[in-house]
Amino acid sequence: MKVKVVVTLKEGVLDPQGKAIQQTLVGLGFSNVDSVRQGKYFEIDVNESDEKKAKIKVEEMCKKLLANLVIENFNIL
Amino acid sequence: MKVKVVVTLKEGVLDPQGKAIQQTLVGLGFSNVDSVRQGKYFEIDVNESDEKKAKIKVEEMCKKLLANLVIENFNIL
Amino acid sequence: MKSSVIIFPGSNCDRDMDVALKKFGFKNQMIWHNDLDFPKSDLVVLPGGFSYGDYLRCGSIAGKSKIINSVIKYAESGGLVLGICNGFQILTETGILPGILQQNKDIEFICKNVHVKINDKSNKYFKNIKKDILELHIAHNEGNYFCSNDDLKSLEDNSQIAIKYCNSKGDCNYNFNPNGALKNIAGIFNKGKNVLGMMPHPERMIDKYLSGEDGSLFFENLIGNLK
Amino acid sequence: MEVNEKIAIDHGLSKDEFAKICKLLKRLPNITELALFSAMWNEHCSYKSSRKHLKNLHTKGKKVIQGPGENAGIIDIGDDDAIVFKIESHNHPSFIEPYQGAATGVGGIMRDVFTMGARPIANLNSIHFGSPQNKKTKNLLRGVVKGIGGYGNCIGVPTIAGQTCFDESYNGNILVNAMTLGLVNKKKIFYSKAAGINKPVIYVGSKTGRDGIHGASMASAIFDDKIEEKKPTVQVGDPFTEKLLLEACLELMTDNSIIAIQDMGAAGLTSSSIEMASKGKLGIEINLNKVPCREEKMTPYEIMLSESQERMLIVLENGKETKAKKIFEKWNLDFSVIGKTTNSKKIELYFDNSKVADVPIDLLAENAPMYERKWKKNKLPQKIKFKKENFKSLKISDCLKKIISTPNISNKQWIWRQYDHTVMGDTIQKPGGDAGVVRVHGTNKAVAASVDSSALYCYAHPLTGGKQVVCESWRNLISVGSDPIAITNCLNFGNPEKEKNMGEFVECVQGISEASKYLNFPVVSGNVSFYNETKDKGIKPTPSIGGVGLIKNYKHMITMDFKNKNNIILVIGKTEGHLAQSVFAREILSEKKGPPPEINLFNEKNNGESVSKIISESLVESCHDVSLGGILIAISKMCIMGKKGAKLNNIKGLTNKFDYFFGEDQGRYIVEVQKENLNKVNKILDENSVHYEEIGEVTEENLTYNDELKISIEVLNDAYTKWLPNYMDN
Ligand SMILES: Nc1ncnc2c1ncn2[C@@H]1O[C@H](COP(=O)(O)OP(=O)(O)O)[C@@H](O)[C@H]1O
Ligand SMILES: [Mg+2]
Repeated sequence: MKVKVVVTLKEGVLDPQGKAIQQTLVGLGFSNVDSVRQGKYFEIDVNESDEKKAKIKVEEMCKKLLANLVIENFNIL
Repeated sequence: MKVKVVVTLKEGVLDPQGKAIQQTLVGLGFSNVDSVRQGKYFEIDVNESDEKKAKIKVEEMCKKLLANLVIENFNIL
Repeated sequence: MKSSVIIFPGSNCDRDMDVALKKFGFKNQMIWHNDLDFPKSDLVVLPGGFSYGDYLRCGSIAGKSKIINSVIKYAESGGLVLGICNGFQILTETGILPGILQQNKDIEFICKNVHVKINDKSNKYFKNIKKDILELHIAHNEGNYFCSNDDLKSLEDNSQIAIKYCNSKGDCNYNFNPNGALKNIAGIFNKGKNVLGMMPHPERMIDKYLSGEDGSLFFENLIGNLK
Repeated sequence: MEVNEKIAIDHGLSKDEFAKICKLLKRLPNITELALFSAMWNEHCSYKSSRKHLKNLHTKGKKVIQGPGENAGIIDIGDDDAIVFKIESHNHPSFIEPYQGAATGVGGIMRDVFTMGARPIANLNSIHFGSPQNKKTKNLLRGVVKGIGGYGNCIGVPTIAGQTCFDESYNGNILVNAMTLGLVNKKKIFYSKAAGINKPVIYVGSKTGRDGIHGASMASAIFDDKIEEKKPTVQVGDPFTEKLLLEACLELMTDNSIIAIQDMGAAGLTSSSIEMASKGKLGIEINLNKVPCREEKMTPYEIMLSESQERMLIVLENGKETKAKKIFEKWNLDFSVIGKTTNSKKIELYFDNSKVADVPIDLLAENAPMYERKWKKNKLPQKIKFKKENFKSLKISDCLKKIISTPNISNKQWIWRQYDHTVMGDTIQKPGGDAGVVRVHGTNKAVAASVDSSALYCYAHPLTGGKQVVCESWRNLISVGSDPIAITNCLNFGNPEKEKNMGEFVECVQGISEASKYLNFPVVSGNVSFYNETKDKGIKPTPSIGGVGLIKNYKHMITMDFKNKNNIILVIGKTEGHLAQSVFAREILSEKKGPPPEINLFNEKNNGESVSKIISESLVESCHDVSLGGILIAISKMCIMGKKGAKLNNIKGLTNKFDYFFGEDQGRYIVEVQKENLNKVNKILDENSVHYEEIGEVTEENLTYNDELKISIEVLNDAYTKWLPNYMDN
């Protein structure tokens, strides 16, 4: 089954990309964009039919590889 | 209000990063990971209280900047 | 011959390009991205670097800068536009050139010499050039060219593929592909062949003490064709 | 919040230090003031354990324009040109978050250099990892290399050389040392010393966020099991903004608007403002509401301790604000006048219309503690006798293949190919040689730079090790045809509160000092990183030495690849066959004991100067110093690089060929000379009483020695190049 995860920067951690995108959007005329934060999105195909088990595996993957908990949070959708 | 968007590679477009992550996960012992696709995730703070209007704006942003429609799809959550 | 090099925030091969163009006889000027226009030029160059940090997608934000509309108009009127590395990425993001440059297949930045085979000489860039295979230098993280099947077909049908990665003998097979680019594509033209985008940096190979001299050949030939 | 002793201790201050603060202030500090003390009295800013010993370094020389004490050191390279350079550690953050830790390390050292008015022209790095078998090593290496490349490549400064080492003592404490060289006009150097009263103090660059609060104290804290809790102190680097900051600063530096400038590095606004005022013997007043903040409701405490990257503090000439503002706005950077210089000799901070800190500057700076830590002398280990029968079953070719493919000797192209080493169009010697070389743009001059460390030698005997690293740096610079000028040093050590570690530090510094004095190779800048220790296990003492030399005419640069067959190969310097602490002893004989090879400074200098002499007379085709692995490894590398073979002679009076080929005696070079030049070369070497041997000649293919060794260059090349990519792939 497919598990979807979003990894985002923790609050307060600088997001240089988000900042540049926000400024560009304003420059393009989207003047009411107050802020943009960029994160990563993963679709992981796990050979496991039990949803709960699959998600537990993915949680482990996030902790071990996909997210660096120093600066990032993850959220399994 | 905050609008969330996911930008993913179209099917058939090679995802070198996803592939590398998949291989690393298998190397870490997650042997049942069949495939990983990586995408981008955005949280956009739009100064607009009407949800529908905000989403229309964000759709425009995706088309103009956030996604490259040659290889990417976007999905407003 | 007059040339203009456009500087975006984060460009970092602008000086190198300026040095190279002047060395081979161009009267070059540097143009700031926020200007609306550039002076009359025989060649416009989008240099390498990390415009806007390559944030979002490389070249995407620079592709929205003020000067770009003038570049598009100039290209449409047949003016010569050369995009090197990040410049190539910008050209694809603006749609002047088809396709996109994705991350290298090994997801690593690569800095090294490669060989490329010139695929088409019916254009101002490569006409009369004495060699078929050039040794050039690459330095990029996103040089993995990709486009739709339709775009590829049209590139091939119109002979718009400019250069392909190969070995020193000219074999263009996948073993000599440093970044995973479709069909070993290292550079392409627009339909009119006045716009060239390519990943290698000829401006880094302009004397024998550097990585090589085939960059000199490229610029000498180019200015010769413009005279 | 009322400050008490416990809070002070949580800020990394000792009981005694807190008592001293209260006594000096004649009152309790408030929390913001405590923050200032904790930052300024921290090891990282105050050098409280090292200051006493660093004073013994040799720092003077004819070509030294600026020695230690400024953002970076400066040397004169003739005409109006000067080179600004420094090395700095970012060890702890890189262990926690390898990509960002390494990236911000590179960003930090580049700011140190361009803050002095120099355009960065080259980066180098010295990186040390745990054993390759350690589970963490691979990911740390991958992340660090990506981080170094990610930052340097984006800015557009070539990374031209470096050094990579693996040793189990770094399992829990990797080392990431980054070095930058910049080019400046001698007449347009900018310093951090404020001058004049009522001058505007301006803040430029990125906004201030909550990142890295307590970073400076973390840099000096020992890791323990609670490492997780210390995590949020890692910052994210923004190389794009740094590139803008670089260009904007250089643009503002074209006239004399700037009185003083200082980057906000460790301890951010606190150390930059206090150091500028302290150097100028002035006071400074800051309105913290004027500091551009990224996050809401930041407190004075947070603003003062934030280590957000890509920020600078500038004291401007009156009336230049508008001009400066225009430049920074053009580059899309924040600009804010946040205060002014005063004659109070105090730092006075205001927030929401009230005074939140009021501390005499000298209490924070000059009065910072200085400790005479106890230290233990290190005895020279006993000599060991290698038994003849140990060698009986060994074959030279097997030993050669094994040694050349060990992690510490094998080729590091996998690393440096990820660094842009050719941007700026002046790199004439890429990574892979003895030193990286870049031309001084638009001139005939070139600058060579190398970075070296020898933790095994330093661990076996710190005094010898300290000397050895300096000598190795000197040799690397000579080998590429440059005149060595000066060094920078990054002193990575364990816990200074332990006598053993402190002893290692003291004696390494002494060794560095002796060698640099003897070789007239002064130290102009540097950095100390203590507390490289996890759960009581410290790293081996690891001073990294970054050396810089000048080539007057870049066309005379030398590389190490063999050039032409029939040329003669000379070994310069005497070979005694010292095997203890060598790679051969460790890898082939599993012997880790014994003293490191001795350093004879007289020979070192004489040999080096003689090699320089024959190079300057254009008598040398290629040159390489003999370092790890000994003569045979050095010659093999020259074969591999030049795609040539070599035929080695029977060595006269040779007792044991393993000693000869794999011994790591110091002060030696391999040079390739054309036959017709041999007499001239011999004459110069004889005149200088240099010991040398003709060991063989360059051939078209195969490396051979009598009938005992015949190995093709392809096989050698495979052995040399495959280890790292294979390791990273699996
Ligand atoms: N981390 C690194 N970054 C850049 N270059 C490196 C790095 N590690 C090693 N190198 C390059 O690899 C080459 C070999 O390094 P080293 O074994 O220390 O050289 P030697 O012992 O011959 O002085 C050098 O040219 C060095 O610049
Ligand atoms: Mg060397």
